[in-house]
Amino acid sequence: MARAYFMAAMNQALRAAMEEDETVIVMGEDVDRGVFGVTRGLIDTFGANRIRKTPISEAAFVGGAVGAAAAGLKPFAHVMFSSFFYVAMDQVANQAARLRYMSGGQVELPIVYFAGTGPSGSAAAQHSENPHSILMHTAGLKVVMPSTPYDAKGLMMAAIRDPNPVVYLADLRLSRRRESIPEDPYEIPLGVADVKRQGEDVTVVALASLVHVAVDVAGKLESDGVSVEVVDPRSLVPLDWDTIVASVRKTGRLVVADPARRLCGLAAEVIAGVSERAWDSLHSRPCRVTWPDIPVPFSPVLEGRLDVGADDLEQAIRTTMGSPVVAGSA
Amino acid sequence: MARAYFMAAMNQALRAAMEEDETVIVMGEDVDRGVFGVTRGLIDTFGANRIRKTPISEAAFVGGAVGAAAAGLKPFAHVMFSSFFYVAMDQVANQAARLRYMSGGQVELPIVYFAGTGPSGSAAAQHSENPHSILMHTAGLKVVMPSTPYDAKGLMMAAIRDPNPVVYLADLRLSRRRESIPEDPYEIPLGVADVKRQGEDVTVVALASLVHVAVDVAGKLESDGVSVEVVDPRSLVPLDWDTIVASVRKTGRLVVADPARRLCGLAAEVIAGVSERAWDSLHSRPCRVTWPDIPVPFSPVLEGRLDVGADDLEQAIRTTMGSPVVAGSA
Amino acid sequence: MSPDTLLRLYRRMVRIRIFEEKVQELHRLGKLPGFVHVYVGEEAVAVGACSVLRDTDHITSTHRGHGHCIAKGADVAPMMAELFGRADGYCRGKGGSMHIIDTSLGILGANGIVGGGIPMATGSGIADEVLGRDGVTVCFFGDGAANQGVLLEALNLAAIWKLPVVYLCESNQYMEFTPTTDLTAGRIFRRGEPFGVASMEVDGNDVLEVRRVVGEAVDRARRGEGPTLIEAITYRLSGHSEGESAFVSAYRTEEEVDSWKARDPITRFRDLLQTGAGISAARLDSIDAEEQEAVNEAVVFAESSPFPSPDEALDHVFAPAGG
Amino acid sequence: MSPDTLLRLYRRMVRIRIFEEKVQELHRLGKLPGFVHVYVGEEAVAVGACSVLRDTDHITSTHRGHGHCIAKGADVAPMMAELFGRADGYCRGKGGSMHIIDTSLGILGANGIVGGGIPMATGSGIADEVLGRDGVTVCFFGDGAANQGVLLEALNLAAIWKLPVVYLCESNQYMEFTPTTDLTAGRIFRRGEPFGVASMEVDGNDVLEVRRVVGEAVDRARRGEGPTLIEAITYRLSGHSEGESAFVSAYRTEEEVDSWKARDPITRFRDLLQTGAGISAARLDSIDAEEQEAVNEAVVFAESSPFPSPDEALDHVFAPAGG
Ligand SMILES: Cc1ncc(C[n+]2csc(CCOP(=O)(O)OP(=O)(O)O)c2C)c(N)n1
Ligand SMILES: Cc1ncc(C[n+]2csc(CCOP(=O)(O)OP(=O)(O)O)c2C)c(N)n1
Ligand SMILES: [Mg+2]
Ligand SMILES: [Mg+2]
Repeated sequence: MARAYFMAAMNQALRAAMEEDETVIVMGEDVDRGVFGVTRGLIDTFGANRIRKTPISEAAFVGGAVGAAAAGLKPFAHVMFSSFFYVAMDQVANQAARLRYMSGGQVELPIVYFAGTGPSGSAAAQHSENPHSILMHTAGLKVVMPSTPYDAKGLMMAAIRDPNPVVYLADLRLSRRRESIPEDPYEIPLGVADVKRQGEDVTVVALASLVHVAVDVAGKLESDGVSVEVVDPRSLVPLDWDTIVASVRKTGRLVVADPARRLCGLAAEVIAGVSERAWDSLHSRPCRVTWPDIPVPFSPVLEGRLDVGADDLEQAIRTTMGSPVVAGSA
Repeated sequence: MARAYFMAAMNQALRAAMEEDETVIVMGEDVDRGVFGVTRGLIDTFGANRIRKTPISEAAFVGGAVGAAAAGLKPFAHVMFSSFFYVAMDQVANQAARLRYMSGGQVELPIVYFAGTGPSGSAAAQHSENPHSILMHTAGLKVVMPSTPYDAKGLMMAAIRDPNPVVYLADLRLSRRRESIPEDPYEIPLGVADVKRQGEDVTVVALASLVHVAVDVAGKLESDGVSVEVVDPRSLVPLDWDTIVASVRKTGRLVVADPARRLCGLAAEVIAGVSERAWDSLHSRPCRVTWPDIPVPFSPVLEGRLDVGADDLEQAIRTTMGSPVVAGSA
Repeated sequence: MSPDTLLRLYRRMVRIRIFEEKVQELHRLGKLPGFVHVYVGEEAVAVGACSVLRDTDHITSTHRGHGHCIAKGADVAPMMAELFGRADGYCRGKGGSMHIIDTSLGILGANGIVGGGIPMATGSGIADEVLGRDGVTVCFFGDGAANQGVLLEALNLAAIWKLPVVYLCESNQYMEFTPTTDLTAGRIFRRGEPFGVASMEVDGNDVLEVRRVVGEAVDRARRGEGPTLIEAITYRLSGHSEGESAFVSAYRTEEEVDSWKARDPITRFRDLLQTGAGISAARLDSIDAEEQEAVNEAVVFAESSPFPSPDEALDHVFAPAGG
Repeated sequence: MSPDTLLRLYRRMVRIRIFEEKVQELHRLGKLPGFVHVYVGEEAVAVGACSVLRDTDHITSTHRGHGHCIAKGADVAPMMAELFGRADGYCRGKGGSMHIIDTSLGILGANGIVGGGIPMATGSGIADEVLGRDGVTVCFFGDGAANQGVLLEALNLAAIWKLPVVYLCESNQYMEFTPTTDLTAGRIFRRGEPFGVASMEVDGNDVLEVRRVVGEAVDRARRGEGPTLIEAITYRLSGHSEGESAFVSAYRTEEEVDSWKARDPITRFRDLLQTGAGISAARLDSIDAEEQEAVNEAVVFAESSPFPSPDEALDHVFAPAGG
């Protein structure tokens, strides 16, 4: 065990995966240095043939990963900021996410599309997207978004070994998180949620950096006698409905905390999906705490207004707990 | 009043808008002929300066529309199939949807992005998307998706006159729909849903071609004593929550029929949004009928499996009606 | 060139032509679902190019992909079954005309997105390069696709990494219903020059010329000397898509079509085989008949193949992990 | 050229330099949120180019946009306030360094997406063309952006429609931490040639040369003779973004930086003004002082401006209909 930062944990997994499998390569802009640190130092070990610095041509290397995967490589494509997925969206949504299906299962596309994601402090509208809901809706892409260095390493290993395109989103708000993790490689399977805190009264499904906000709020509410269970889905496709639903069946209440816009977002999905699967156990109105439906603004004050804060979450939990409004009571 | 096909109704509105406002121009591939008929014939009246056939360069003309709008035009950009939005997604999501906001409100971007959308009969995975949920999640784009020639014409007028980027999606399954509509131009404001059929027992929120499926199913269920109200949102951004919620408050039951994939789709949003706004009036579990989370397949048999059919909808309505499972009853 | 080689080229071109004409007939009969774009008149491009490729080499194709697939060795029976949307189709009915794929033959797929295959071909070249294989990828794309920005990105990437990729533009004079030159600045093949990519044009209706020019490019690529951009000048003798006359009025003159019919690549090659290589008409006729027979059988195969079961729609989204 | 014009050019360049050096200082002090990319060393490009534009002409800019905005006439006070995220900023704090916009001056926006402004500039040219105005748009983009496919699409569209757009590539030798030539095939300005777009390079550290070459391009554009691609050779004297040394080790030699410092566009022009145009050092010093004063005042203005109220985050997503 040794302490590792969030991005360094992913770096460890990527390094291990490159050691175990010669067909794993890295492509992206400035990946020798690595803007976020995930690819840093790899070029010294693996050389320029496997660590490929690309021009600023997202469509070419994101789409190139599809052809490379179909022809025998396991590309790790470093898209940098997740806003840049839009620049190569055809290659992600029409090609990577479709080729296996359209071929009737002939081809495997073991690709990892990695990007730092979300607001990171006044990076403004074109560097702060959280596009996970859009990518979930696309079909054909697995989507991962971890909350801790430990999970980040294990999920990265699984993402690289997976025979499908996996979008791996690293919440930039977690960059400074650090914890002890095993030095040897390990894998956390995609599609398995993690209960980050046990509780009895209300389930909070929280994503990425909001997991920690949720755990903090849970701690605070404990003293008020509210027992909060925090479920971290970790991967969004596949989504671990079993764990989420089991938690809601236990608590009877649901709050979803998603660092993303509201309309057609993950939070809506979790509420709709739980309604379908566990309607009879919902003892009060499920709530979502999300961004408003606006682009991400620049000024710290405005970005703060967009962010989901501890207060927002606490408020939502209290609402859910406080007035046990029963469906159909009107 | 004269009978008009779905696409011809839009053509009428576009023509009227071009007559009333010289700054309205059309750009897109083969827009002199017009693959779907929406732009057909306009070149004879308005000439090649205003009806601009573009090369196959979606990023250039979709992004070009942003610059053109900022510099004084009202571009109608004909994106052809909605799958092609992905090819120009940076220009849609990072530019068109952001520029006004990032400028602090300095600029208006009166753009219509038009595309035929959805499965049209074995067009397969790259010509059959229904990306409305993705575009709803983007923020900064209005989104319209009508179900009748009458609505199509009125909404097109509103979309062109709107000072914002409006994505106008024409469900290709409606191409052969025809009805009598006023010959003079008229406007249907964006953000106003239409109750396509009154009912008492259950609200079906249905979109585009599924509106007609819903009305048919409602007719059938009438004889079984089930009274179905069909709400057609018509525009998705802004979404007319008032009308939707009023209907659910009346009926106490909700089914959402969305011709699109499930995860993070419009149907999830409507269920989550209604839960938030009218939880106390929901007398049974809300249901959604959607595509499964798969790319659109080619073979008619497989495409039929994907489609939301009358049977699926009827089944969902009966489930919602049949077993009045109350939330929290477990 | 050996008579065998010549006849193989001829056979492939004929196979494409007969396949496409059958497809047109079936489409008229309402038997084929979805969009169908045929390759009639352009056979020399695909056949000439693929004739210098190995099974382990790759191609990427377009919405007008039947010819490329047949040229690269695809079997007309599962192709036809795919067009019919049947379970025995190449893609089990999931892909259809615009998405025929046979990875075992290096066919990375027809593609419904104009320009969609360009990055993919580049990536296939990356795989060859990284793995130290001497494979080559031929990227077919249309003259219309030459206005998609991915071309610039691919040319640059292929140039700096010396990728073994041949970018082969099929200048068939049209993009849908618009003459390409109306909306295309300059000559397409010159677009490779600023990148230092070997760039040239070739008569796309002359199968031997295509074979020669692509052959040289493929050899260069195999030797590690990098990419080439080739513009093959040809003509789409049929419409953009089958059934288009129902919704578009005429957009080209009969004279124009006739002038290209006079340069039909198959007729031309047939004449050459008879006059230049002394191959008898009877020999060629028997090839025609064999290919006609094969295509007819493909239709029987296709029509007797079952539709996939509806729930197969749910398969093949993801490959099983650890598979 | 009149002394007034020369001094106007000088003043603008100095304004940019002083603004940027202040920004660097403020960034070091931790006063500026977000990413900041400064234009130090490249002033001659923006100033030379914008000096031939009218207020009604348009520009599109990049993530490194301060220089373009100042050159096109933007006021340093609301610029600085925007960098501070304040209510009196150009964008009311919504945009920040990468998104400064002043539509009243034809500044269609800095842009955080590399290459993002290229289609936009092309569209602005379409507006001039359709409306029959004699406006011109200058599209600034980096040498790194020249590898984005939108460049091909724009060059083609501008060529066929003879759009009044000048595509002005700032070849500052780097894209982030990588020398551009490492990953860029051939010379960028040649990329216009296949499209028949007038294409040339210019010494980007010589403001008069830039003014002359861009001036000719702008005149051609105004006369309806279509687009031009110009590659201005210059150098980014500072890092890619402020604070980068915290996470990247050195990626260029001191000698390299020094060799370009010796060609500093402002020093060079100042020398020329003194020796060639007989303008006194005192006169130039007083301009420097005035600009320093203006920038200092801009900081005071910015720091005394309030933050927007949090709920303003919800404004300006949509323009009110019928407005
Ligand atoms: C991204 C994209 N834009 C537009 C289309 C619609 N479309 C299909 S084929 C075609 C013309 C293609 O022309 P070209 O590349 O020359 O190929 P050809 O049909 O001549 O073989 C167009 C515009 C598409 N399929 N994909
Ligand atoms: C689409 C996109 N890809 C990558 C980036 C990250 N990025 C920001 S600036 C930059 C380098 C740009 O180089 P160049 O165009 O030469 O401009 P310069 O910084 O030299 O002015 C990169 C890669 C981005 N902002 N947008
Ligand atoms: Mg063509
Ligand atoms: Mg640069």
